[in-house]
Amino acid sequence: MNEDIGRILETLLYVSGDEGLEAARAAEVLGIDRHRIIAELQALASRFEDEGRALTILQFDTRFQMATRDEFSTYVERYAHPPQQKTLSQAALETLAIVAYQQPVTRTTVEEIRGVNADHAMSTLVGKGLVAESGRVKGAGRAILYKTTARFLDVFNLRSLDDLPSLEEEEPAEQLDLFLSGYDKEN
Amino acid sequence: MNEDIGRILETLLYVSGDEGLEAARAAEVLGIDRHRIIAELQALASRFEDEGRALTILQFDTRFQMATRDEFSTYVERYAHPPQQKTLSQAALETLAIVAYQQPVTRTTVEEIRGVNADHAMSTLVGKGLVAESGRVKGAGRAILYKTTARFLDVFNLRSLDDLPSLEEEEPAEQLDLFLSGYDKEN
Amino acid sequence: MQTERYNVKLDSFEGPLDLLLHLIKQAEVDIYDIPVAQITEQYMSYIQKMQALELDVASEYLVMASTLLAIKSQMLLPSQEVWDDAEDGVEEWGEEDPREELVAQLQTYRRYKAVAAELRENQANRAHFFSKPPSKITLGIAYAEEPTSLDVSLADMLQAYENVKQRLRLERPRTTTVETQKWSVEEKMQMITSRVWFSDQPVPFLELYAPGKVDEQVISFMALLQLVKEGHVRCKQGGLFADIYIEAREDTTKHE
Repeated sequence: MNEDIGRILETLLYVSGDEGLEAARAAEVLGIDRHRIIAELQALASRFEDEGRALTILQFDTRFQMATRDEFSTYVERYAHPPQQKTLSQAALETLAIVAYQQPVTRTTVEEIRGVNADHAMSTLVGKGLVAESGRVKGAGRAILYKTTARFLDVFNLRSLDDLPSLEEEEPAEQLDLFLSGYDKEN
Repeated sequence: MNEDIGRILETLLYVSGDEGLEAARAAEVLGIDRHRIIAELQALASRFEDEGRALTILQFDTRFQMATRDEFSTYVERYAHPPQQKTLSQAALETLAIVAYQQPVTRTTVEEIRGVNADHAMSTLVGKGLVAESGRVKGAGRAILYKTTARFLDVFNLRSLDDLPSLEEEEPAEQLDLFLSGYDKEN
Repeated sequence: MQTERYNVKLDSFEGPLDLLLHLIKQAEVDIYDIPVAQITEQYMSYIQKMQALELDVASEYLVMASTLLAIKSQMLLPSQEVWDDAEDGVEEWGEEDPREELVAQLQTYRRYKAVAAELRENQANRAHFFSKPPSKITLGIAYAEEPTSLDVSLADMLQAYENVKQRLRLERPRTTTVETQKWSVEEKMQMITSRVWFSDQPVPFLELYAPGKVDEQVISFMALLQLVKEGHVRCKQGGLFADIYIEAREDTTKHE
């Protein structure tokens, strides 16, 4: 049982990632007293040290966080900073196009339009300085809004956003598509 | 040194999270041959199993991903309320199965096997990033060929395409097989 | 049995092969030895029920209907009298079982259906493994260098946008009404009956065909079979490959 509490806490620490695990929250999830949870997390942290684990557990008051070790930081940085690619992936290009025409726009909107996750593509674009945060949506979620940067105009040789080619609505083509595609019964 | 490679790889696995660690990328970071990296990652994965670690390492082709274990999934769900994964329609699933085994394959072939139009099902799969175009048939029609993506392996928990359930003709026990097919996914 | 069949959701089939597999399973018969007459009858009754409920019957279902009817009629021929002269350009089928191709098709489809079920299970299992989002990494001074130049053009980006729109267009539910079929089997039956009744002589079968419209031809054929089965009309044929004529049966009342 004790063993399992440790394993469950390690699981929750991993899942919480950068945010860290609040002891009170873990106490709720496991249905165990908060003080006991803190003691178990501390025991887990020392076990990580004793066993010479690759990762470490940091404590900030009642919040615990799984983290990488200083000794490997150069590898982490090298990993996070891939050699500069001169081209953009298809995913990044699509995301960039959507941001360019719909800005300011949230990542969720981009994902809805593309139908796939845009997490990585957006951070690539931010990393390359083509897209930047431009505030937050008002209201509940306060999702981050993104817009293109000056560097974007530079890279694509545009004087301003007004220089972006206009996108015509291709209604007739759509009708033709429908006409040619036959009818499909799937949904 | 060997020990350290394992620890560095574990660190990178943690950092990459649900994006997963591509063996080629890890090879760049560590300056080690890609095949050696794959072997080391597989060794690390078995060590995780042997030591009864809280976490596990999943392999999808040449991409490796640190993940929680299914035995603790209820705790994770209680902690994080992960979004429910949308299941695929039967039409999309059947289309996907055919693409998986016959790839690269044209939409027409899929339609011949299923006996119905696969237009919508195929574009759903492309939209969800499970299937991608992979060129065109040589010759007159130049029909588009489709194949499954890396994401397909991840979503369906397959180490590689060789992990797909066998497509052999089930002899006398077929009725029963069909009936029980949900249960015997082990081999 | 009959009521049980009504309970099945009529539009829950993935296509004609799926429907056939369902009927074969329900009839508890061997897929290698399908009683074609029985299965065809049940298949037709499904199609009619779908039409009665005004569900769109996709053309694939109608094509399969005519395939089944073709196999059924081939099986009625005594196997000794198999045509082996290809004079008329008629395809030989020798000692082959006319069901062979369909059985192979059904087997293949069934295998993929079984695999699809396994994949569904895999997907459900995968949902029990969770991973955290990638860590946010603040890079040291060494990496905060000037971004290098990018080798991308405006055309690349516009093409990407086109791709997204193309995908969206394919995914968007279609609202356009597509005319699938003008006739129901019942209407065709009425039409054929009155055509036959108001004619002094037997009507050539081919006259009932609207040239070039496959759907309507299938419907006509189904309607005719139904009329024969119900005993309203009779078919006559002078010999093998001769034209088929349809005439009213005097012993029945007029069908209006």
